[in-house]
Amino acid sequence: MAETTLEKKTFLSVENLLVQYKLSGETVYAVNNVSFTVAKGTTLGLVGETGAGKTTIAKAILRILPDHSLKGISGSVVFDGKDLLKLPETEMRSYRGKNISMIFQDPMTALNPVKTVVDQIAEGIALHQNMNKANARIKAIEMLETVGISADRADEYPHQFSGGMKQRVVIAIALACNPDLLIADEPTTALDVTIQAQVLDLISSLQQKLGTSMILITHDLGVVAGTCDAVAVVYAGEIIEYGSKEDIFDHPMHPYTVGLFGALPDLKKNVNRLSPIVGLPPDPTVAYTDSCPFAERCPHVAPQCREKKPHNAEVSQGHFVRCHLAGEIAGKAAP
Amino acid sequence: MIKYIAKRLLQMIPVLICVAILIFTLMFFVPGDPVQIMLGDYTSTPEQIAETRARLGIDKPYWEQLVIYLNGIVHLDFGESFILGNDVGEELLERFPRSLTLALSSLGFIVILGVPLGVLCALNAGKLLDKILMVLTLILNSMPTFWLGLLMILLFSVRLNWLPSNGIGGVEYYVMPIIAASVGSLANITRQTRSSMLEVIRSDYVTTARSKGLSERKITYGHALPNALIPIITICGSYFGFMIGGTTVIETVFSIPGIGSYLVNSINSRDYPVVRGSILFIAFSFSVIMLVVDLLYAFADPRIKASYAGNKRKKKETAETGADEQPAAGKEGT
Amino acid sequence: MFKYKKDPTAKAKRLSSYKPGSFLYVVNYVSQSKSAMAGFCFIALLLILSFLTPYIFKYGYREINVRMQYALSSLEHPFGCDEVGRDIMVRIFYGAKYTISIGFFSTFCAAICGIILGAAAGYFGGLVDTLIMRALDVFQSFPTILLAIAISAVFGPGYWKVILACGITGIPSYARMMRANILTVRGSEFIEAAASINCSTGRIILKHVIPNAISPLIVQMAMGVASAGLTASALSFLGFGVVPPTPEWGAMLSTARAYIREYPHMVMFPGLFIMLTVLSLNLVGDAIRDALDPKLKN
Amino acid sequence: MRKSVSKKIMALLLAAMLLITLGACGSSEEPTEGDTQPQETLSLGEQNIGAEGDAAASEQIEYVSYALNSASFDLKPFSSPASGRAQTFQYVWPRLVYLTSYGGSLEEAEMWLAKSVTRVDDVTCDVELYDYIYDNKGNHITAEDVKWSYEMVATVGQSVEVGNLLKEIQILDDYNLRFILNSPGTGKMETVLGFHRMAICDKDWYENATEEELLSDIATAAPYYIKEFVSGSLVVFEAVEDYWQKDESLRGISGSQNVKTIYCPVIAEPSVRAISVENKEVDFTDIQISDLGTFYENGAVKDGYNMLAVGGTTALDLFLNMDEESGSPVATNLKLRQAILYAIDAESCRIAAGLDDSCSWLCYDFGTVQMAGFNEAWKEDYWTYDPDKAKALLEEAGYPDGITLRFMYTSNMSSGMVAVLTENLEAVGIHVEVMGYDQALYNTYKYDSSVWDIIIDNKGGYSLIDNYNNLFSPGGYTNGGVNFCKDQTLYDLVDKGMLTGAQEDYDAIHDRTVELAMGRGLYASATIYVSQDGILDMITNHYMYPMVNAWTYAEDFVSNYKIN
Repeated sequence: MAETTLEKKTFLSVENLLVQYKLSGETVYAVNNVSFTVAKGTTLGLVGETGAGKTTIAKAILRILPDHSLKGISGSVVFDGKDLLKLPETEMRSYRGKNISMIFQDPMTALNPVKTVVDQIAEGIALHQNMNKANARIKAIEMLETVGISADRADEYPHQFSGGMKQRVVIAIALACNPDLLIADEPTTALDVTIQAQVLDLISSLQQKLGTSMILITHDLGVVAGTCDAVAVVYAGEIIEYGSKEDIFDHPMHPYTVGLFGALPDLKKNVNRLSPIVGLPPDPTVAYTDSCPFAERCPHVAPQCREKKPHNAEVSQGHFVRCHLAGEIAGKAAP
Repeated sequence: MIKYIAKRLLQMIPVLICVAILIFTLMFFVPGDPVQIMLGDYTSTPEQIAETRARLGIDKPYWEQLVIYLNGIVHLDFGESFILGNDVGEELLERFPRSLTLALSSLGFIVILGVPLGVLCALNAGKLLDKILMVLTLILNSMPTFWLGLLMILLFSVRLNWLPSNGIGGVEYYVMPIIAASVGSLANITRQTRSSMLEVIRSDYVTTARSKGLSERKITYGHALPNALIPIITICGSYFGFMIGGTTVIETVFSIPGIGSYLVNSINSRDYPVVRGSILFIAFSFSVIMLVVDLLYAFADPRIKASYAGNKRKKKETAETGADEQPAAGKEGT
Repeated sequence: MFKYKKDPTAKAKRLSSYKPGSFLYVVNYVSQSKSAMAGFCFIALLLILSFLTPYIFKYGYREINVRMQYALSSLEHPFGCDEVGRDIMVRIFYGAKYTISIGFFSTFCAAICGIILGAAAGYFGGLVDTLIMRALDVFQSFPTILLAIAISAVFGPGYWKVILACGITGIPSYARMMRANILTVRGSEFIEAAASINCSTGRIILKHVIPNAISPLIVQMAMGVASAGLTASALSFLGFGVVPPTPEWGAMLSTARAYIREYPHMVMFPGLFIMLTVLSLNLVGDAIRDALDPKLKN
Repeated sequence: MRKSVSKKIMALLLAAMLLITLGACGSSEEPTEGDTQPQETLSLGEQNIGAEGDAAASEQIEYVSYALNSASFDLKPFSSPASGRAQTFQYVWPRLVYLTSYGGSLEEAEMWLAKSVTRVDDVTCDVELYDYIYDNKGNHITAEDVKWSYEMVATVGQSVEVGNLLKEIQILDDYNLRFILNSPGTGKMETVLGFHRMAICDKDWYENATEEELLSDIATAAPYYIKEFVSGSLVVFEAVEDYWQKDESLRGISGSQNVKTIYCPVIAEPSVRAISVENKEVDFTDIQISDLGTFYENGAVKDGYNMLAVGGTTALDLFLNMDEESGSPVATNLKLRQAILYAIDAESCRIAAGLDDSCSWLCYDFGTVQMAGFNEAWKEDYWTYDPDKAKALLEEAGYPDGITLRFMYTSNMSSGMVAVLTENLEAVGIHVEVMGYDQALYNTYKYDSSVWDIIIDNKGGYSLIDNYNNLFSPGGYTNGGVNFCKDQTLYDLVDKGMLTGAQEDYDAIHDRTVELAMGRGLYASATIYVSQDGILDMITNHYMYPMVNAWTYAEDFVSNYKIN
């Protein structure tokens, strides 16, 4: 990965992260040496189809991958100068919740049904800010209020809250100890549109207030446009295009990114049929070590795409594309 | 909550009445005449038989006997045993603590041993330890109780001389019966804990807990186990109910005069009052246990407690959640 | 020379080709788990042997030879002889079909009645539900052994009566489980969907509700066969079981228990076979449960 | 590869586990080869005392423990006979006369409450009581109490045989009574005065005693009272301080108090009872034949134990249904009955029940060989096992291709014996529908001639004629004798036998039963008692129950029982 100017400001850099699962005898290549960096206070959007390995990347950073099905994990995740993958479990535990925390996709099941809402928040606070139970509870109630839940509902149970309210609680839990990095794994997918907008506003307002940098995982390009500074497009466990929001939205280079935008309904253009990307998502059990995973579905496929692994070319300042024909197709596909 | 308990207690009365009538009818139609057994082998003249039947009151028609019996139950008078002649109620009260100690301590034994074993299996599911524990508990579960009981007596009291072989008395008398009685059900508790734990371990809130940086132990026992409790409580409830009356085999092998052996002997000699009394006693303790189990559900799972709290609170909740939604805001994504 | 490399994933592929939960899927899955196969073969072997005993073994299961009383295991009699000189091995194999068939039949009829009762109680709810549930409470408050004794006392001992006794005592647990499953399934959308296209309630129960709630029941049945076997042997122990000379294992064990000190081999082999059979049934039950309940697979 | 390795380890572990359990319960020394030569005969009747014969203890020893085999019993003075109280009844309830030996007469008997007994004629007998009898609560026992006690035993105590025998009891004065029988007969007076289930107690005390007192706080004139009674688990007897019979010479066996306290724990499971003696938890108990090997080996009692084998009061008899109207093929077909009886091999039945010469005897009559009145001559030709003759008789009886008969017994009888019986009958072509009912069902169907064709039952009595009287006296049954037989000549013979007590009459009865081919006696088994070696002489009462209070104990006798 070429040195970039963001080096000194980055505080999280992931270097060729590799994650494989084993599923009844077969190996699943979930993440194939992904590398990216996140600058302090910025938001990186990870975009891609479901099953492309986005959540696995997030869980690998926080090292909460289910170990019974994990086959292998390698590479490095440098955070504040320390490689999290090499840390002993006890030390890693002090990072989780304090420096890095995570918001999950389905609020319905993300909260423990038998514990009160405030206890679930206070638990993290008491652990990391070594307060006694009483103070932790006060801090937790403050947190609840900041996410817009009235204090008198603190002692209620998750089943008494609607989907949107639950997601607010999850956010409260994640931001209770104002972490440096927040990983949001499709926080709004399970919510309907009106609630979705509120949750996103809440997250970004808290982000400004606490100065937390964020990795937002989503497959909804509208959400990315609204909140992210940099975008990484993930396909078959690899980052095939990486750049600032403007780079990706205004002049996407990789055929897959182009296809993604093609599949978006656009008010300006009166197109009667959207142009979906043909074919099926890649088979995760194939490693694609010496070919481009998008080859079968790529409209501009060339012979070398099937023989050689495309390297990561820097088409413009901070804008990388992993495609052999990165240069030529730029002109044609521009909107 | 109190209203719920009262409701359940009221519901128990018809159940017990049904049990009383059912057992009365069953014993009435079971062939085998108690007087013949009481008079034993010796030549008994018809008058003597008739006179004894009258004295015991079993010469009256079915309905009359049923009425006398039910009115006796209402006044908690279980009548006198045909064979022993002593008051059945007192006898049951004397024997109940022994069956209760046996049931309670063996329930304690299987919960204290079974649940952690189940959690252990769940945590390293699929590994060697899980397989060994599973097969081991399976073997224990497959052993017939009386065979196990006799083997234990031979091993521990005859060969090693550690424990007395039978009877009641200090703690050491109860060690073997408890192990023999509970080892069989250890497998059920372990397996049930394992499967409900496996289900819970994979759920999202456990991952949330892990993402909060809690230690594995705190996650397992703080978050996972409380959620896995419900099915375990069900198994304990039904096991405890079974133990009160069902330990006949253990009581015969270890000569512990509990309710089980008292019941089987009375069936053998068609001692109607004793059979009816013990069945009612067992049915009563079983219903109480079922009620306790339901209360434990509410204690373990707030969702169920909410349903008991009645509709009053429900209305309040739905009204509240509606008002809290802030009006939709935020710019429209491109 | 073309060497056919056994494709490790062939089995997994064949397995995933069936619809999870379907009969073929379960059969396929069970045949792949080694322990379940060991259990299954043990039981199959026992059953085959049980039917073939009159032809393969020299001694009949009833043949008495008082000279060979309590004979220890020897070449002639691998498991030794019982108190009347009958060959224990032949009796165990011949008796296998009794204990196992008692287990299967009683579980089967308990499950059928249990499912119907549970389904009705769960689906209709209200008065029907409380009535059936209270009736089940009444039934369940009887200790199993007692109900079995009362039934065999009323109808007298005998093979079918033991099945009836073990069967009836099994109904409450199946009914309760079925009702619990129905309650969870009843609320889900596909039932409302079926109701919306006005299927008759009977069809809904049979077609939609029961298939979905059946998998935990099948697991319970697999375990139930094992426990029914044990109940039958406990019944014989208390003297209410099968009438001699049928060599049901429980009866053999209860007559042999008097000789446990002097001739332990008479107690050992029946007890051992009860244990192994129940163990195999449980192993098969485990595999079935894993097959039907994917979450628990690995 | 890794998966199969774990499988192997598990298999090894499983096998090891089984070996331990197998090893644990195998008896310590190598079990003898399966030969079945009968062990040395254990001489029945007298005791088989262990080696050392040290001096007897001079004064009363502290306590002894005697494990009982049944749990459902109480020791109220008048209670139904079904409860298993016979074993300890004679410690706590006195009677007029103590019969010293089985079948013994009044003249040899030992006086208890009665001072003297004089026969007036063959139906009446005068009894004089001691005038200083007081129970442990100070109530004075008089003739009136004795008469009342007899009435209570016959009614509430349901001891019908006393009720049948006694015509009336006349009170002559405070300490003299006259007993008049319904009809003369040998042994009848012995049965009445020495009745083993008799309890004599004070009328006033009994009438206003509470349930609690009746059960565990009794007022008795016997040498022991009940110190503690835990129903179904433990009974404790304590010697009465100032026993009313001060004169040692008059106390005899029934009044002796050689031990201060007798602890009687209840251990229902037979093999566990044997274990508790071997395990030094109790001093004395009755064991089942199959546990004999633990205490008795090639002809001698192992050291550390004493052995007492008693028996012969009851025999296992087989009866055939003789009720013509019952429709049973057996009742109307003599040849069929003979075929059945010849088909049975009593010797292998006995062996199959785990018995042998050392602890049982074959029967050559409905009674046992020990019963008074048994004639050795009966042993020659008593249904000797002859399957061919049985087959021939079956054909003559009109069933060349076999017949199916209903065979009833109770489920606590030896299943080995039942198996041999059914095989013997099947071998000659008689198919058997086996009906093994529990005790209650069995007792009800026993008196119903439409239920069974062949039945086996334990029958017994005080003597041979007493046994015949029990079996065939018309008064005792509603439908003919024990097997519904209504043969008038047999009844007359039995009545004559009761009167004369002559051997020819007994022979005539025996021959009549053989001629009618109505059934046969199979065998009688002994009750075997085992005790620790501190006991020198084990006396039993006339019904062969141990009189623990009258035993002689060794000087250094120490009980194994741990009081808790």
